[in-house]
Formats: sequence, structure tokens, C-alpha cells
Amino acid sequence: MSEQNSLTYAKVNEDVIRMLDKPTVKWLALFLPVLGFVGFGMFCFLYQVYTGLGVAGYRHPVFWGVYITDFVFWVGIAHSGTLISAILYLFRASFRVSIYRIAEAMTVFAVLTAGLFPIIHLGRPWFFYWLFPYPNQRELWVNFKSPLLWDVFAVSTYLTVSSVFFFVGMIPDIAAIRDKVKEVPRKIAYTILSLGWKGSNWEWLHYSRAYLYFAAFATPLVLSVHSVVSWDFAMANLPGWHTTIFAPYFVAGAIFSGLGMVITLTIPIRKIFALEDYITLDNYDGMAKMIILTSLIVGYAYGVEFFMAWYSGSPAEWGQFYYRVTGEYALFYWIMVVCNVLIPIPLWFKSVRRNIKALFIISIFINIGMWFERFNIIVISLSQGFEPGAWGIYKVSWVEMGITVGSFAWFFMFFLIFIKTLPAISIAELKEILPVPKKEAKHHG
Amino acid sequence: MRKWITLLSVPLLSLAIFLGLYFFDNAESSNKGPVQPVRFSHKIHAGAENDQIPCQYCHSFVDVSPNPGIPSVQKCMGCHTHIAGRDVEYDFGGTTINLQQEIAKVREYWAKKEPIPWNKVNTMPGYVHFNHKRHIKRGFECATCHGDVANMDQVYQVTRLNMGFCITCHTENAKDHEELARLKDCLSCHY
Amino acid sequence: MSQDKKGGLKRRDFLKIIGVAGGTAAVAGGCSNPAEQIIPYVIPPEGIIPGVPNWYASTCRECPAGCGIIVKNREGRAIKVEGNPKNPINMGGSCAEGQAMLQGLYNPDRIRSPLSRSDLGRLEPQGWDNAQKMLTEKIEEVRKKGGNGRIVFLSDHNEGTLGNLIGDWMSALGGKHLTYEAYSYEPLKEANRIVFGIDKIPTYNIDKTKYLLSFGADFIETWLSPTLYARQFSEMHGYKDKSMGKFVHVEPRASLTGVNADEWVSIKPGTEAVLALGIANVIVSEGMSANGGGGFAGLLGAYTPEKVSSVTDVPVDTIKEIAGEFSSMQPSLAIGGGIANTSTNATETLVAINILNYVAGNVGQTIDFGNALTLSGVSTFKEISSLVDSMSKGEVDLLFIYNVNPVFTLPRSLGFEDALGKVPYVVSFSSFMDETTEKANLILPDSTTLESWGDFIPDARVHGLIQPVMTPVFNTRSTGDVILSVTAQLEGLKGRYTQVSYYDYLRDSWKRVWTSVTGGGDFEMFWNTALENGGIYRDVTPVQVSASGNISGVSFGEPEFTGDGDFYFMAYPSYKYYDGRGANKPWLQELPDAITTGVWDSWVEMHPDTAKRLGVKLGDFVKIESPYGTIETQAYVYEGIRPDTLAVMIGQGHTSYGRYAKDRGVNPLSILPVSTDKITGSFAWLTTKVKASGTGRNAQFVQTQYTTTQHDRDVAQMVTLTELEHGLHHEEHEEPDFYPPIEYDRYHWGMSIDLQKCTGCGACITACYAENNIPFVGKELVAKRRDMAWLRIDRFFEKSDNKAGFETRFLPMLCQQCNNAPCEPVCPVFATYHNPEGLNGMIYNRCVGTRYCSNNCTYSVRKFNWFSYKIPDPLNWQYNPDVTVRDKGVMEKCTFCVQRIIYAKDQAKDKGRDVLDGEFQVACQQSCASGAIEFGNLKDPESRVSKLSHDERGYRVLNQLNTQPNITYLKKVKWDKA
Amino acid sequence: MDNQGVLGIFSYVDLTVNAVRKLKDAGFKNLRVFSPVPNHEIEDAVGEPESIVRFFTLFGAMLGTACGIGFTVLTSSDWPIQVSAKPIVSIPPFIVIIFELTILMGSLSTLLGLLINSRLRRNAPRNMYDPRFTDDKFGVMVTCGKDNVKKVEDILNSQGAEEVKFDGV
Repeated sequence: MSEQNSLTYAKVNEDVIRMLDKPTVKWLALFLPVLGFVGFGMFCFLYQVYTGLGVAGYRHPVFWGVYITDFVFWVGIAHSGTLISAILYLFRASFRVSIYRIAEAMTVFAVLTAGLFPIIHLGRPWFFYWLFPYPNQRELWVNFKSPLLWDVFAVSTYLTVSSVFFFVGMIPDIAAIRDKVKEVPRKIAYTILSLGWKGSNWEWLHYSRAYLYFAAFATPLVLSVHSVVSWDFAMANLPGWHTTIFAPYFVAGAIFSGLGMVITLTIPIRKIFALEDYITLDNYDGMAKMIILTSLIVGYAYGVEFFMAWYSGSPAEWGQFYYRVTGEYALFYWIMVVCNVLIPIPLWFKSVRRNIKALFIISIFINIGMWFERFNIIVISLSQGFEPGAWGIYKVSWVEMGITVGSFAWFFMFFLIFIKTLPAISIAELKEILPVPKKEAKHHG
Repeated sequence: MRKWITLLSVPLLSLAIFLGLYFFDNAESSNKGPVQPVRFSHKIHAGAENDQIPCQYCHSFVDVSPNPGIPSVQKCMGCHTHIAGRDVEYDFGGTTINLQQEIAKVREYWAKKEPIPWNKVNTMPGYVHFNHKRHIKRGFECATCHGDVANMDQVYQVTRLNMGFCITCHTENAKDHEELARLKDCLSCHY
Repeated sequence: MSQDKKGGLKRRDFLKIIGVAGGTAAVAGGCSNPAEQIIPYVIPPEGIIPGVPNWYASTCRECPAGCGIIVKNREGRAIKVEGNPKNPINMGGSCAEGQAMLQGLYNPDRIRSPLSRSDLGRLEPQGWDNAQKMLTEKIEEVRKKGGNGRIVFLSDHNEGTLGNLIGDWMSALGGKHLTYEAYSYEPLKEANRIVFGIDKIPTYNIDKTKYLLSFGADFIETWLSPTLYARQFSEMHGYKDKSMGKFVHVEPRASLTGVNADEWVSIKPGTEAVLALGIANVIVSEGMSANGGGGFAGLLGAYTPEKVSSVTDVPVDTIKEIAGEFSSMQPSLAIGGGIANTSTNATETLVAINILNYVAGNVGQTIDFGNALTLSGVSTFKEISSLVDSMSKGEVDLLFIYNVNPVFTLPRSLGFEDALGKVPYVVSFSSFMDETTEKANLILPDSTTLESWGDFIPDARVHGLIQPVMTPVFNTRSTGDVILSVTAQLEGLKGRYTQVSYYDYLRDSWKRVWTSVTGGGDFEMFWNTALENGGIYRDVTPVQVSASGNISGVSFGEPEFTGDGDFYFMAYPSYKYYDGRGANKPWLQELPDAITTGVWDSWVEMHPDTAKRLGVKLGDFVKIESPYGTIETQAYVYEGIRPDTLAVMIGQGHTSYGRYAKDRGVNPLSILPVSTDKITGSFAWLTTKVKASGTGRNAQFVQTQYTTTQHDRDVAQMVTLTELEHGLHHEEHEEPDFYPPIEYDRYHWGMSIDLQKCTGCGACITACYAENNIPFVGKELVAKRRDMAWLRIDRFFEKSDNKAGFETRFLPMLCQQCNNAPCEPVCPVFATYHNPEGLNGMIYNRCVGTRYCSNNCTYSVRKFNWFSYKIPDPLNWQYNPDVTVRDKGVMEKCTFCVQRIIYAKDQAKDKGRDVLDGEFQVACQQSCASGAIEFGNLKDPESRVSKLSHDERGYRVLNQLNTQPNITYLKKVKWDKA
Repeated sequence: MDNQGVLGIFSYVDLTVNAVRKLKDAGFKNLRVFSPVPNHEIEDAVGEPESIVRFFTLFGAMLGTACGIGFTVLTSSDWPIQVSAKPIVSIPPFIVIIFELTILMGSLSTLLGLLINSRLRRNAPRNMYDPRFTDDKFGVMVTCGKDNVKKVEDILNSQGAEEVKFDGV
């Protein structure tokens, strides 16, 4: 942490709280279009509810398409947030400190976005509450054997736990802001949110303990959630879905795509708010290394799928994978391979890992590639199932595109609000890794 | 003290939502039935102090068809050709009517050869296939579901006839485990 | 039309009739229901109990075959048509056209009241009294002019009381009655006269044959009596007791009938006669003929296999093989007909086929002249042409059109349309605004078969009775009634008919039938029995014929072709639209063509080589030019057609007729010349050589199946006859499973489908639409694969070592009601589950629409309601009140007609017993003329389906996935014996 | 009220720790240390017992498991609906639900434990708090009897407190 030696406790406070200044024109110029796209997405959804799901591009036998792709994509994005905040916390990886807040915010907002899609994609979204086990006069409960119900539990648990984790982590920082801001309304708001944090020794004692447990819960949770999401597919008998490698494959993919998104998000923030001292090249270097690892896992999964399809001797399995690389959707398949396997290869070189521009471009491609990975798994598999008589091609409609764009806008809307209202970098944890202020032997670190 | 209020509020709120949902779903119907084109009083026709016409005299298909049958105007006229009714005021569930005038309405429909557009009191959604015949043959009283219609002037819905109502009865009346399975088979009613 | 404004009122009247409304309703929300009204009867009709169906027997008039039908009526509405099991023609089976009758009855484009053409040339609604008065005046006017034959009544083939009445009426008016059928089989009649001396169309006993050789006869589709022959064919060709008959089809194109053959022999168009004679020659010369060729031996000598082969393009080996089999597998039968041999030498071809039958000793065995079809009696093409002639000369003053649409079904070059313009006054009785009716001066819409009284005599055995199964939907009147009441107003004819109504006239006419049949007893009893049975059926004694041997005048010449194009042009009749009359029925439009799976359009079938030559691919628009016109339609590339032949289906290309038919596809008849058969002068369809070229335009070819092969999935399985003879190694072992199998209590519903019997005709699909309120969605949505059919027929063309190089397998695919259903556990809300009787329940009102079940369905048989489909009034009157109409956002699928199961259990419970085997049938099973589908209780070891589930040919589709379906398929049998 | 609060504000951890040690040696038990970051040296010096949040966590997680099992098994058996050939109570799929509920209730009770134990309910800090504690200052607050105020102030000052506040609570 040599670059951070110039930082002091007071400077950290000052720098982080400076980000929360009044919205600038630049910020508004971003925020208003984003709001517009959210509005358009909502219009698309209402139009779809009113007219029927037929306005989406679904066609027999492809009954899931862009919406579920988006769902899996956003859940995937969410994952790296928890990974960075929880798993790396448990492993005491110091490069997480300056980015974990952003990553966690990303998690919460991504889950919020992802959670919309299972409802958007319903044929009768107004009955979505039937998926929850609530007592009713029908005396009818829900089917706990359905992977979709697992989703309900996994995603809602994930949303709850990651929100709690996100919030608890922020309490000391909110207290810091509370102690800095002058305007009365903001002061009141931060006062309420800080829950009266004072930083006393027993607060810190329980806080540290609780935080550790949250991290300990969040870690298996994050693995379980994407496993459950993968089981939406793996529990089905469809060729291309029915495979045991899906859980690790999806988890790795999720972390891969999430890291990509973290990089995509932090690079502009770092630039705009001049946070070069906080989000350092070392941080990016660490993340890039993890991208290499997950890219390798994902690439391995792609290969192993083909091997298993061939080894199974099942014409349906092999037909499915042959179709992926040669059929109508082959372009999407190769986009995926190029983006997820080939483009990250330059990250093996340190110079690329520490090149912000290169990283940014690669991360964008990773996002694209991972979106297509989900699309390919869902749509191509459905398109050619067991029974050749029923095969069909799915084409995306403008409504689906509108809602997808709207979902990105929805995510960025929350993110932009977050940047301006909550500490985007953890003040307390950053201080922890700074040299402790001591009167004697001041410069031993 | 404050902390206990805070602590208790969570379960209390949950309980309130739970109960609210439960009673919202279970709320008893309280409206007193739609106003019919002819103020036909079941009390006069079927009531214990009055004519005591059995239900099946008019709703004659109830034991042969899923559909109980609404009497034709011809059936009304079977009696009302002869019975013109007394020219008296009658307290019809709070509304005062003239019996003779009401019967005159029926005769008018008959003269015009038009059906009487009755308003449906006990409705069921189209996706529920209820078979009156099976229930009557099993020995259930009409009143089990329809209430004491014989003492109503204006007929109103007594039970909400929602799925919980059906299921409770089905569960209570199953003779054995296998019958219970059949009686709680979704396809028995929804197809 | 002003009548439309009264639509609401009409509906009220209807409600008055139906008694209790609201039997069917959409899947509504969970909370409250909108206020509904119940409208009771004013006077309750006798015998109708609301909620209990009534069945009425009647006769189908969708084509001249005249099958018996029974019609289900609920609260005064006809809601389902089924074949009458008592009728000896169809014995309970039906075809798609028959099933779709209801969409004729409830067609929204029906003419709703009489119309007359005003001075401005517009058609304006009239009251019946006024309209009849106009007709009366017109007739008087024409009669005053005097002269015979100035009044012509052009009707369809209408053997029976109405035909007699029209004939009698015309003779009273000094007019002429012509009966016109687009497919009239004159050459067949003539060939029989030449060879056997009897000019009739016989009934062929396909079921009694062991070897069937068809020269283009599309007997599963349109030929003579398709439902009868489909049933007979299944008898003959079904696998039973280790044997089955063989069927060889000779045609330039593998039609639906052709692909059902064990061997399809591709032949040069118009050379069938030569092939038939060649086969006969081999039989005679190799001494395989019992009668040694009779008087034909000399004639046959010239047709050596080598010569025949060079003329017909059929290999010598094939000729010899067919000859050998034809004579050894007795009784055999050769039939000829269909569009495939209506060249200019059509009669000669059929003479040659008769000779072949004679030589092989089949006459009298498998051909029954005793039960001749009344179709023999229709007017000849010569008569029709001369009518057109006299019309254009202005010799016809008054033309009545009844149930025919000659403007559409006659080749445009005959000029009927122009001639029609020269007729001063045209009266149409059509209930539809078809191309001919559009030109009429007065339209007196007839009530459809389902709304009126009548009778029909399709053949010597059957005298079918037609009774109204509901009150007319619109302000229509039965033509018999119109004739009677108009005649009563005519000068000098007032007393001709004593009967006030056609019903009385019919009964009086049946009194004569009664005396001829029973000669005594009580007429009322006879009449009621006939009504109950749908008519009277009698046995006829077979008529023995012998070949005369004197066939001078038959030269067996070359067929003549007009046009200088490269391709023979086949305009073939459609089994869905017949001659175009079915085109305005959305069920038929949406029923995928068995070969192409195309819907809602026309296409031209061409060989892959041809497509390559023209540089076109599937879906490209192709321009087809003959000297008489041009049509443009999409290409369908298909191996089952000769490279020198193009084929387009008849029936589409209407310029009028209703919203579903208008401007859809092309009418191939519009580019045909008026070529005729040399001997009979009947219209010859296959006489054109056309030019074809790609237009460069392409569009998606809208079909329901995008693959043509099984891609090694082996879902439609086949077994060879030899394998079966050696005994199939039939395994039935329990797969080890994680969980124990489900135990069933009393019922365990199951089905078996015999792929050997299934012809792919699609009647079951339409029956399913009718029974289960399945919406039709239209071309645009089918293009997105959003058709809602619960039952589809997958067809696969597989490489084969047969003569065609490919074989066709049809696989009816519906919900398999798996015991280990993949769809069930994935539903989060129990909207689909396993019921205690083995059904895979689908609870529409519980469905939230996650569609996971469908993704996980191994067989992809679930359909999703992408929209709320609006079915226009009054088509929706057909809805089955026992089945929920699904709204947008819910999944739906086959549940083995659970409403029928529940009804049967309800009836059985009243009788205090369990449901018996065969007591009820599910809709698809009921409609299947071939009897390919069996349904019943697997729990009962004696039930037919139970036994079939252990059949040696039995297999379950994709069994390796352990879904444990309740449908057993019986493998198709491949004929592989030398 | 006998008890008085004395607050010393420090800039350096080592000084804070020394002050705490000194105060403890002098027999003052009721110490409260404020710091912008958690610090082990301070924790050691104060010598707090281990946090009891872990019992909340354990109890919550166990309750979650029990709820998960009870919920899935009881609701499935309440109206046994057959799906596929799976038994009504089939454990493998229920494990997922049980697991998620374990995590959920474990986390929520941890949160509860944190809120209760660290007394994080008052919305605003009371007296004897300095806003700089969330910035870069450390504080040591001693609650003691009136008599000892002076003694405490001395210790704090001697250990390098930049500021010493006294509040007669």
C-alpha cells in the first residue's frame, strides 16, 4: 500500500464525503436519460401485461428467452459484489477494501434488477404472489420441489442478506458523514441511518463479530444462489441444460461477469471523482487475476460440455452442441467464446492488467460475452430439444429489448443515486489498512 | 421501554399482515343479494309458514344435471295463470312491494314471450365445474351451500363459495383416504 | 350490412334459446366475478336438460361421400360433430372437413338474410317474404317468355329428396336441373362401361385385399369416399396376426395417400395406362393369370416390360415385381383415379386398370358394383360446358345456383364467369358470399346441413337422413322450403306440392322409402328409428360383372399436353378444402398439411433437383406460367415429386368467400386450359406443361414443423415385417428408479397409437380443436410457431432402401401423460400435477405462466396462451361449455379429454358401477377413421389399451428418459419381404 | 447521581492504549473507548469478553433450519399433491429451502444481536461524544464517582490527551 502512505484518516473522510456534494450537471446529464430509459422499460412492461406475453419474441418451443437471460445475467453481476465483500473479507484480501462498497452496492442493485425479471416474464404477473407460501383460503401451498420456488427463496434471501450486509457495513461511515454534514435535512437523514453509531469499543466489538458472521453466511449463500439459478436449468431434462457441471460453471461465470461489471463501473467513478489514491492499480491487478482464473474455468466448462455431449453417446445431447456451433445461433455462440475466453487472454500480461483503458475495454466485452452465454444456454438449448418435430427459432422482439435496456437503466439509476447519497468507499475499512496513527515509530508500515 | 416497542413491532406487524390476508380471503359475503327484475320471494313460495313448495319443483334438473335449472316462465305461469296474488303490501326484505303487481310482471313477460332476466346470485367462475347432481345424489341439502333460502325474500349469497369452502367440505366428507384423494383432485372441478 | 347492427339483438334471441348462459367463461381473476344474468327458457323445449348434452344423428354433406354424423347439442347449440358409428360408410370415423362442419354453421361470413341486387348494383338485405316474392315474379316473367331450358338449376350432387324436388320443380317450370361436382369421375364410369358393360362407380373392397395397387387414387384424401377407404385401408394395411397387406402407389407425386404406401412408384404423368397394361402383360405372359388374360392377351403382348419402362420411367424390375406380387398376393386390387390420372387419356388409363384387375382375377372379389355410388349420376363436363355455352349465348334467363361455386372450381379458361354475366337473373342459395354468389341478383341463403331437414343417398347401401340439430343461426331458410313456398305462388303450379314445409315433403317422400323397405308397420316408428340411426342402411347383393373383351375404340394413345414449359403441372385436390369449399373454415386453414405442414396458404411442391435448377429454396416465390395465366406462390422442396412435375393444391386463391379464404394463396385452376378426356369429354386436369422461374422474392414458409427428419432421435419407430415374423425381442423390464412408481386405485388412463394405421390425415387435430375450445391463431402467429394445437402430427422423411429412397413416418404427438412427468415437479404453484387416475392435470386458473413446464416437456406438447384470442361471433358459439376457455398468460395442453372422462364417470356412478372399457371415447380416438388410437383404463387388464400396451410393437417415445408415458405407440411396420 | 463522566481525546492509538492501561491499573473498570476504526490494541487493553452475537447467530440459524424443515414438510403434507413420481415429502429438494431459511434467519438474528448488544438504537449520539471520533480522533471515557474525577483527569492528561472534558451527568 505504498501509494496510500500519503493518506491520513482525516483525508479519507474528506475525500469520501466530498463525493456526496451536490449533484453536478454532469451527473444530471447522466441521470435524466437513465430515468427516461427506465420509463420506457416500464411502458414496455405495461404494454406486455396489457396485450399478453405474445409481444415478446417467444415462440414454441422456446419458452424462455431474453427475460430469463437478463435474470441470470443480473444475478451473476450481483455475485461478484458479495464475493468481493464477503469471500475476500474472509480471506483478508486487502485489495478488496477500496472497491467492496461499490461492489456491494452493485450486488444489491443487481439483485433488485434481477428480481424483477421472474415477474416480468410471467404469463400472468399479477399473480406473482402465488409463488410465495402464504396462508390462504384455498388451503393450497406451493410446490417446494420446483426449482423456481428455490429461486424465490434463494433470491429473496440473497436480497435480504446482501442488503443487510451492505447496510451494516455502511453504519460507521454513515455516522462519519453525519458528523461532517451541516445541512439539517441531510443531517437528520444520516442521523437516522447511522442508528446512533459512536464508534465505542463495544460497538466495534459486536460489530466486527457480526460482520464476520455476515461474511460467513454470505459466502455459502452466494454460492448457493447461483447454484440454485443454475439448477433452474440443470434440474430440467433438456439437452444442454441437464448437466451436473452447471452449479460450479454458473458460479464461476457469475464471478467472472461480476468482476467485469465492477471494473466497468469503477473505472469511470475513479476517474470522475479522482479516486486514484483509493482505487489503485493494485486493486485492478488483483481483480484481473481473478478474471483470468474465472475465464479459465468458464472456458473449461465450454469445452467439457462438448466432451460430455460426445461422451454421452446421446444423439440429442450431441445434436444440441453441434447445433450450438453450427446452427442459426452459431454467431452468438462464437461471440460468447471470443468475449469470454479469447479476449481475457491478454490479462496474463502484467502491463495489460495495469492498463486502465485495456481493462475497461476487456471488461465491456466480458459483460457482452456473459450475457450471450446465458442467452445461448437458455435459447439454443430450448430451440432444439428432444423431439425434432417441435424445433423452432426464437427471435427477440422490441419489447424485450426495451425491457432489457430499461433494466440496465434501472440498475444505473440506483447506482447514480447511491454515488450521490452514500459513501462509495468504505471509510472505516480504508482506515483500517492505513498505518495506525502512533506517536512513536510513526513510519514503520 | 422504547426498545421493546421496536422489538415487538416486527412480529406484531407480521401478524397483522397475516391476519389481514387471512380475513381478506375469508371475509364473509355481507351484501344482501341483487335486486331481481321480479321481486320473487322464496319465503312466500318455499317458506315453512307459507307455500312450502320443495326446491326441486322449480329447480327440477338438480338431480339429473350439473345445472339445477332455472324455471321457465311457463312454469311460473303454471300456477300464476290461476294465482293473481293478493293486492297487499308486502315487506320484501325492507322494501315494500305489492304482490299483485309483481305477479302481473310475470304475466307480462309471458304475454311478450320473453324470458325473465334474473340476476345470478351464486356465481362461480367459468373455470370451476360444479356438478349439482353429484352433490344432491350424495344426499347434501341445498341449504348446505345456499343457506336457508326458504326464509329469504330476496335471495342472497350465504357462503362465499370459494375454494376453501369446497375443500373444507370435501375434506370433512371423505369416507376414506382414497376418496379424499379423489375429492381433493384438482381436475375434479378445474378442467 | 345493416344486419350487422342487429348483431346484439341476435345474440339475445340466441340466449333465449340456450336457457342458461355462462357455461364457458374465461379464466378470470381471483377476486370477484362480474355480475351475470341467467336467462331461463320461456317455454322449455322438450327433452332438453340444461347441462346435459343431446346427440342427434344426421348426414354430412361436406363432400359427396355422405358419411353419417352425430352432433352433440348443449342447450340448443351444436358444439361437436362426430362420425355416426351406425353408418356403414364411415362407422364412426370422420375427416377434418367433417369435424369442421361447425365452422360452416357458425361461420361469421355467412349471409345473414336474403339479399337482392338493387338498381345501383349493390346487394341489399330483404325480408324473406319480399325476396320470395321477387323470385316468384322473376319466374313468372321468364315463364311468360316461353321456351324450354331457359331456367337452369345448377346444384351439387344431391341424390335424395331435395334432388328429386329440384328435378321435379325444373320439369314443372320447363327448366333443366344440372348437378355439378368438381371431381366427377366420368372416366371411371366410362371405363367400367367399356370393360364391364356397367357405367357405374363401384365400391371397392380395399379391406378385403392383400395387395393394393393404386394408380393415383388419393383415397385417403378425396377419392370417392375417403373416410370409408381410410377405414378399409387400415383394415387391410394394419398389422394383425403377423401379417398385413401391401400397398403400392403409382403417381408422379407422393400424395398423402402416396406416402402411406409401402412403395411409392414415381411415374411419368399420363403413362399409367401403359404401366397397367405392362403389368398385366407380365402376369399373362408369365402364366400367373387364372383366366390367361381372357380376350386381352393379344392386346397386352405389345407391352413388354422394357418398352413400358422406357415410356413410363418405371424400372423393369419394379414392373416385374409388382406383377409378381399383384398376381400372387390374392385377392389384390388395382384402383385408378384422382387427379394424377386425369390426362387426356384418362378413360384409357382406367380401362387399362380394369383390364389389369380382370387379368388378375379381382373383378367380383374386390370390386362391388352392387353398392354403386350415386356419384355416377352427376352431370358430365360436356353438359356443364354446353351450359356455359348457352349461358354466354343468352339462352339462359334464370340460373339457380345451389351449393356449388363454379366460378371458382371450373377452370377460368372455360369462361363461366363471363357467361354468368350474360345471364339476366342469377339466384344463389348459397349461405356464403362465394365467387359465384357474389355475382347473383338474388341471394336466398340456405340453412346449412346442421340447421335443416333433408336426406342424401351416397350409395346403394345408405339412405342418410339429415335433421336440424339447432335452430338457424341466422335468418336463413332451407332451400326446400323456399321452393315449396315459391311454387305455391306460381300460376298453374299452386297445387303441385301439397306440403306446406319441406319437412312434410321429406316425410312424404320417406313414406315411399318406408313402403319399399318394410312394406308395412308403423311409419312413425320407422321414421323415428331412421332419425335415431341417421338414416336407413341396407345390405346390397354384389353384382357380378365380366369383361367384354371388346374394347375397340380405345387406343391407349399418348397423353396430350398443352403449353411449352418444362414441367407437368398438377393441380391436385385438397383433403382439407376439397374443391375450395373448406377454405373459409379457420380450423381447416390452420390444420397443417400432412406433407408440407404448411398452413393458411398455397405452395408449389417441387423436387430438390428442380429447385436447384430454378435456383430456389424453401419459401422462395416461384412464378408458374401457362398459356392461360400465371400464378406466383412459395416453393416447397420435397423429394416425393418427379423432377419434371410441379404440384399446387386446389382450394386456395379465393377472391371472395369470407375473411379466412379471401386473397389467400393461389388458385391453380386459373391457369389450366379446358382440356378434356378424349373419350368422355370430361375435364382433364393434368394436361399442362408450365414454365417456372424464381422471382427472387422470399418469405418465411409458414409451417408447423421445421425439420424433415428425426435427426437420429428415433421417436417414430419402425420394425420390419421379417423381424416381427421372427418374433420381436420385446423387453419390458422395470428400470431401477430413485423413487417407487405411483400406485393407482381404480383408473389409470392410457392410450395407444398404432403408427402403422395412422395416415396423417389430421382429423384428430381438428376434432381436438372442436372438443377443447382450442383457438385458431392465424398465419402470422403460426409463423411464430404459436399455433395452439394440443395434438400435432410430426412427419418425418427418413432415408430408406425402398424405391422412392425415402419413407414417411407420421407421429401423432400429444401430451404423453407421463407417470414420471418432467413438467410436474417444476411448476412452483402446482398448476400441473399428477392426478390419482394417471392424468397429467393442467389447472388453467392456477397457472401463473412461468412456462417452465413446457421447457421441461420432453415432447414439447404444451401450448401457451400468448394472447387472449378473440374468436369472432358466432364462431365462439361452438365452444364446449365443459371446457374452460383459456385466457392470456396460461399454459394449456391435452388432458385426455378429462371432461369426457368425468362425464363418463358421472354416468357410471349413476349406474353404480365403474366405467367400462370402450364406454366412451376421447375426441381424437373418436374421429380416427383408421382406428389408430385406442384409449382406456390401464388398470383393467382386459381393456384393449391394456393389452396393446404390452404389444410386441409397443414402445414409448424417448423411453430412455424414464418419463414413463401413458401412451404406447405401436411401431410402424416396414414391408421388407421379397 | 454519583457518577460522573470524564472524556479524554487522543490523536494517537498508542497514547490511547497507554491511557486505558493506566486507568485500568488505577482500578477504573467502567471505560469506554471511541475510535474511528476497530483496533486490536485497544480491544486488548480494554479486555472485553467475547461478543455474544455468536449465540444469536447460532440460535437464529438453528431456528431457520427447524423452520425450513417444518415449513416444507408440513405444507407438503397438508394437501399432498403428487408431482411426477416423487414422494410427497422428498428431502433433496427441500434441502435447498432449508438451507436458504437457515442463512436468512441466521443473518437476521445476527443483525438483531448486533443491534441489541451494541445498543445501536438511539438515533443520535448522546453527550460525551465528539464528532471527530468518526474522523481521526480517539476517545477514552471513564465513568467514575465524583471523588475520582480529578484523578482520572490527571491520568488522561499525563498520557497525552489533547483535550479532557468533564460532564456531570
